[in-house]
Amino acid sequence: MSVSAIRRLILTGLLIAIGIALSIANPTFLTMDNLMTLLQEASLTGIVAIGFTLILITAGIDMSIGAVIAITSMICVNFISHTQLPAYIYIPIALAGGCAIGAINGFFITYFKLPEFIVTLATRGILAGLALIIAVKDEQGFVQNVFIEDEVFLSLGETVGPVYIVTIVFIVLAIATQFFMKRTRAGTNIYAAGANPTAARLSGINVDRTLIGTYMFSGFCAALASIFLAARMMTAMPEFGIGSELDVIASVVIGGTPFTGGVGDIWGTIIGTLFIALIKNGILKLGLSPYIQPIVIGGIIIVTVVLDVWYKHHAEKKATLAARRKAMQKEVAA
Amino acid sequence: MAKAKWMVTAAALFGLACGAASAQTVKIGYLPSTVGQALTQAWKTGIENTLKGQQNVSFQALDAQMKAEIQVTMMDDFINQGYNAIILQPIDAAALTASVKKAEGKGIPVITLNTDTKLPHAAVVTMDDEGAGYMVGQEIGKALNGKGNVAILQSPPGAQAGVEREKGFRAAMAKLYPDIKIVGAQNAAWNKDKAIEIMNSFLQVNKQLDAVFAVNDNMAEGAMIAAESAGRLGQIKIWGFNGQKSTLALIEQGKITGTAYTNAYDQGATAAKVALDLLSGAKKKGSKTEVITVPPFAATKDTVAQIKPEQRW
Amino acid sequence: MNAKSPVIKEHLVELRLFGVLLVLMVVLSLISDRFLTVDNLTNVLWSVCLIGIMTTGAIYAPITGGIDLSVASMAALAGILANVFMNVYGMNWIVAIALTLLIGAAIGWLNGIVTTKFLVPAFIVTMAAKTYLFGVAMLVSNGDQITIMQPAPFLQIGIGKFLGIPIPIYIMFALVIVSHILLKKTVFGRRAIAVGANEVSAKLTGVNPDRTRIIVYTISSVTATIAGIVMASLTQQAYAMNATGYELDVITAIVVGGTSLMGGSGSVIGALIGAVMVGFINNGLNLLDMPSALHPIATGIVILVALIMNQGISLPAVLKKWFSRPGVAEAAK
Amino acid sequence: MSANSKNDLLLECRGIDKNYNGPQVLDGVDFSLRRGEIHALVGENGAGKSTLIKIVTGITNRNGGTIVFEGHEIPVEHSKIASEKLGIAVIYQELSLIHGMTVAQNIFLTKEPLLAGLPFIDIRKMNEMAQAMIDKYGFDLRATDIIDRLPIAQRQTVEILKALSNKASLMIMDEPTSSLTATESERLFKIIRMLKAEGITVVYISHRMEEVYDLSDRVTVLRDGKLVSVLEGEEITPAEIIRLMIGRELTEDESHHKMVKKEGDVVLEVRNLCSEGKLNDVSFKVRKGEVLGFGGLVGSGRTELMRAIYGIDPFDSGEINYLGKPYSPTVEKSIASGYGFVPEERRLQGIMGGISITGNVGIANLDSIASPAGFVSSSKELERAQEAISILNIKPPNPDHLVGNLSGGNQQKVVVGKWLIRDLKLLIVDEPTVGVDIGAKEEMYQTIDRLSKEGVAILVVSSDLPELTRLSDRIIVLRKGRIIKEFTEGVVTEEEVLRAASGIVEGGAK
Repeated sequence: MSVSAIRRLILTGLLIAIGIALSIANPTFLTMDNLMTLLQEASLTGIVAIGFTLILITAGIDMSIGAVIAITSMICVNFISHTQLPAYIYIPIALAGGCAIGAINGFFITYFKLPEFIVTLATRGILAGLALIIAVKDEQGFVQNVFIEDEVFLSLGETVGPVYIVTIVFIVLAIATQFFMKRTRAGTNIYAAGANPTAARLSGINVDRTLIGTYMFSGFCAALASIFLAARMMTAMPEFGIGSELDVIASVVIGGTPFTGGVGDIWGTIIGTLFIALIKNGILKLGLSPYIQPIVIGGIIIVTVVLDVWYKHHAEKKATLAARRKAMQKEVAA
Repeated sequence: MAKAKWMVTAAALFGLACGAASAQTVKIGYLPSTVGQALTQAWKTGIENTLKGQQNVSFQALDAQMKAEIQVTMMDDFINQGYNAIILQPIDAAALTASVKKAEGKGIPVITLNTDTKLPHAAVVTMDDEGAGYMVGQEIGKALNGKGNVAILQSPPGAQAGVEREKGFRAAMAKLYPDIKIVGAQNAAWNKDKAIEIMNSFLQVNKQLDAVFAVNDNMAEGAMIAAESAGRLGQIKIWGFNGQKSTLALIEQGKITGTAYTNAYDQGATAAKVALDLLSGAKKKGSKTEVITVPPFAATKDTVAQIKPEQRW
Repeated sequence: MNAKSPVIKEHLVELRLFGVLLVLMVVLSLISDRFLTVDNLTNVLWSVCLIGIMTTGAIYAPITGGIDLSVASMAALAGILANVFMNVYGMNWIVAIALTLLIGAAIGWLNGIVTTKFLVPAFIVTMAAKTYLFGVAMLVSNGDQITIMQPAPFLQIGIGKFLGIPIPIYIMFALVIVSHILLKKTVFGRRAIAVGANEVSAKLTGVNPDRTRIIVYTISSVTATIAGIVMASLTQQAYAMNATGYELDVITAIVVGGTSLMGGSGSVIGALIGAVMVGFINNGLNLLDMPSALHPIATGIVILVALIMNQGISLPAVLKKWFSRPGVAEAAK
Repeated sequence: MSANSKNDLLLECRGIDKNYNGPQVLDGVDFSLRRGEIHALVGENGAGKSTLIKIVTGITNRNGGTIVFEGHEIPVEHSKIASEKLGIAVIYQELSLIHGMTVAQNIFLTKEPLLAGLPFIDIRKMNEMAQAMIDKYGFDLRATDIIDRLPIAQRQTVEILKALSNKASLMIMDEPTSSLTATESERLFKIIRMLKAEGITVVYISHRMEEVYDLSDRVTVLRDGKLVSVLEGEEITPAEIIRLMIGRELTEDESHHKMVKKEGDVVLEVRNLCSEGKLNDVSFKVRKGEVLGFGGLVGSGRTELMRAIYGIDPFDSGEINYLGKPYSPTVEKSIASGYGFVPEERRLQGIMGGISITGNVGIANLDSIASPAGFVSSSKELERAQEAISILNIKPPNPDHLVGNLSGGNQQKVVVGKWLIRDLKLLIVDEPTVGVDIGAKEEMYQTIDRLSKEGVAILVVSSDLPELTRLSDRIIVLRKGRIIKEFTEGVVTEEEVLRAASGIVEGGAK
């Protein structure tokens, strides 16, 4: 069994253990409603996390996702309050906007060879500002958060049976992406571009285009999440999602996708997202003082990653040692 | 047949469980925009003092960290945990309406503080930000007897409470004192050191600046520091909003001109009382939101003495 | 002790940035007649001094190829701790500051230990630190906005003036000089750069990367603490939510200042200029009473422009790139 | 060339010009390849070999000249992908494989077999096809092996498979043996001949003349971007090639070297060094002024031994005496007490590419350029750098030059140079001349000779047997982490060393 598989099992086990502990600590944890809201939370982060996983696989980073969420929601409310267009027209437009932003990020990163972190940090600022500028204003020019009444749009915040639509979308997107990464050439190219760009180029992969594509997908995911967020809250705010980057990053990294690129997959990200969502949801059940909660969350994140990294390191050491011994036996045989 | 029986028992048990639960404790949740603010702290104290008297009432406060998304999540959590009443300071009216609707739909009365939401709910205990802003406008107008330059230290665009206050203030200026010029309005993000920075640039641009209205006390104190270090504190009337202890002290020292004070303890207590009454059935929930207004009080050097120590938060 | 090699060559980046800064100043002074006044410039420096102070230490993380996102929370915590020591335990203000610095150092050291010994990416470690430090700050301050009324000498740190210039500015410049010397003229500086440039090679030439990194994060945290103390004194307030989001401003300043996040190079003075540049732009927008929405936009654009400049990319080169086939052109390397 | 050979030309380049907006890298070079021949392309670094290859493979565009492949003209605006379609494949010095992927994935990257009519990869089919190819050539590989765990030599075979899967009719190998042991090289040559037999043309770039001599049907020699000559059949001899390459004869003592016993006092003594899975009871002495060579296959524990002595990796048991005293090495201590260490992988372990020569030299000499208080004197640092530059005549002699932009040879000089300016007692050199051109190689050898004359004890690890025999006063051969043979005095032939290394030893280990 591969190292990553074992790690995943451990994490899943941990997930379940915490779940059980929580449901003992507080009976209301294990109610349908709560679990569904938990999933809803996880899905909102998770959709963004899927795009972000691909970014990490290319050894990049995208700090602008939060701002993309903000501006997308602003685009939507502008359509809603200034036009009569139906949702199935302006939602695709908004999503396209997300892709466009990703394309811009990718453009600066690939053509100017700029570090991803800073480029996306810059676009983050620019988008956050733009979101405020295009935000719907009242007659005195004050930003005013529209209470969305567009039925079609709001229906996205609804549930099918007990399950929220966003959760279903998250699962579908996750499976599709995983399949895409493992079973299509484009997906393989992303791994290649992340593991060893030079080699990828030599093998005839257009790395730049691959990267731009990845950032577009990340933008798309953020935009998608934004729409569900707005639908859930029945409004859109220019500060939506800003600052949520760190949650997303934590989810993906705990899911076992490293910053070094070339490895990682969506299953891990799903587990990671659930993990963070579970902690965030569970912590509210323990009746802790709100001051202690960030300490616990930060602590758990760091401990988990420390253990994870330690285990991975340990396992690899063992593997290489074994390999060396095997090689020597081979030499004997030869 | 057997199935039916089984279901009945189950239902019975469930009912029993619920009954037991409700008989035991009443859970009241408090969800301010952020726990890290003098105002929300004072509300908390007010609420807790009221609930102390009651036996078998449990109380939990959560921190929405100034983010509407998070506040909505936490509303959901209160609902899912079957809290019996929620005292909420909505970060944004529109953003929280959905959750409030959901709670009320589940029969959980929601009492909002200061900011109302778009749909009717149990009650709103408000100091009426807009009205108080208007009052500050009047005070400054009087003090400048109708002419001069005024600057505003704003809250972040879209932060409703701040916007209401500024609207009220501007309304007063427009209506009563057309000769007073609003020479600048900048966002200091509720934040003291940002307020210092921006106040500095106000002082740079306006060689003659007569008054500053900061939409919360924190920023007012920042403005004060800047004005003081520029040696122009004397010529500038600085008005804050909320009336937290530290600011009242500064008013007594004459460093800050005034602030729109509300007795946040009372406000919190009132909210708690409403909640309890609704739960005990002493009060019936109306079809539309019951509005309880806590009148703002213009605290200045002359009037601040009327605020007793135990009313200061 | 002084470099005999031409100063110009050694400080090319700094000089170029300074040129840009001058251009910016000219433009701003054309836009607003209030800009180019001693008072205003002083104020700008005063307002960037917190970022500036943090930058002087935080810059070492990128130089070694890492990053420190915990500086802002650290600063907030520092202010609170200092206040607790002074006004709860009634310590002498100097003792209190010393103690606070000690704690700051300890936390930085912890960050360093976790990144090096437990091999966790600095990004995650400091991100988590940012979260739990905020929590600690909330816990210690009980979430209050504590106004610091005394001791008077402590308050002077932030708002006191010497020769008409606020003391924080002196502190900032002092730290910049110290940090600059530390980076360019000491063994530690050389080692930090080496670790960032090629860790393995550095290790094989007798540099201990782990030790170096631990020191780096300690320094970063200490300067953050200093910034926090200055801020507490400046705002006369101990408050967990002060300085939120400053870590990104710090990184912005560092990068605009010509330090690459890839490690192996860095310029303290550049970072200072970067911070001042951003400060100028915000100040300019304030003077013109522009809506606050423009601030992040302006900053973002400055970052991009500065980056592209630091890459030394000229327009013809860019055009050439655009018309050549991407990918293939680079395959050579 | 005769008329009939003319018409079976696979590739014909005429008057190729190339200048990277500035220096003329290629100047009217003609280069032609016949079907199914093994053609060596030789020349010192900077002679234009790689540029020529890049042009042929479409990585860079030529400024002038014509290229005809399989009868049709190749346009100036050409691309790597296009040339691959034509059937031109390159095996690079830095292997172009993707870590974390399986052998099969690497072989079929960007041309994975798809499920019928769908854009989805058919993984099973892919693995089967890969395995089929592997078996065809009888490599010991599995299609599902992850690349990361394979030794260099096997990765190279994957590269070759990758090329074959492109139906390549021309395969270009850039320094394929540079990081292979003798046995592995032999295996590679077998493969190359196999390819030839299949009618595939192989272009072979190497600095190792013996290989060129053994292997090639024709040799094209480049010097300073110009075609010097094309040798064929009898004309191909190592001496001749080298003469043409560097334009001068190599003198006898440069190419041959008799081992002599050195009588200096012992600098380093290692006793019964053991390290789990790496080293097994290794003991030896090295004396003042002695060059002790270490032979053996890759993975025989040579590098591990050096690292242990230097203090990078801890060892389980055994003891080390240094200058007569018991010594437990750590890198800092070793450097302080007169060690120098030139690691195996220059780019990854040796240089700091992003930093100037000054910086690279300085970091190893902090003790001598910094005050006790820890302040560095830039002027002293600069002096040390200039010293290093002048001792080894590093080109360009500009201390501010970024090491990353230097040629391989000069980079290696920097790595060595930063130690030479110290008061050196023991120098450890692991693969001194990998990827270094003939000229620089000679300089490196002379440097090592000079150091030994100055009384420095030197440990040399090398897979390049002529080099090993040329340099060493004594040769220890390691195998599976233990000393299996030691050659002292007299002349040792490469064959002897090779046979010891591969375990064919009369009387077995001593």
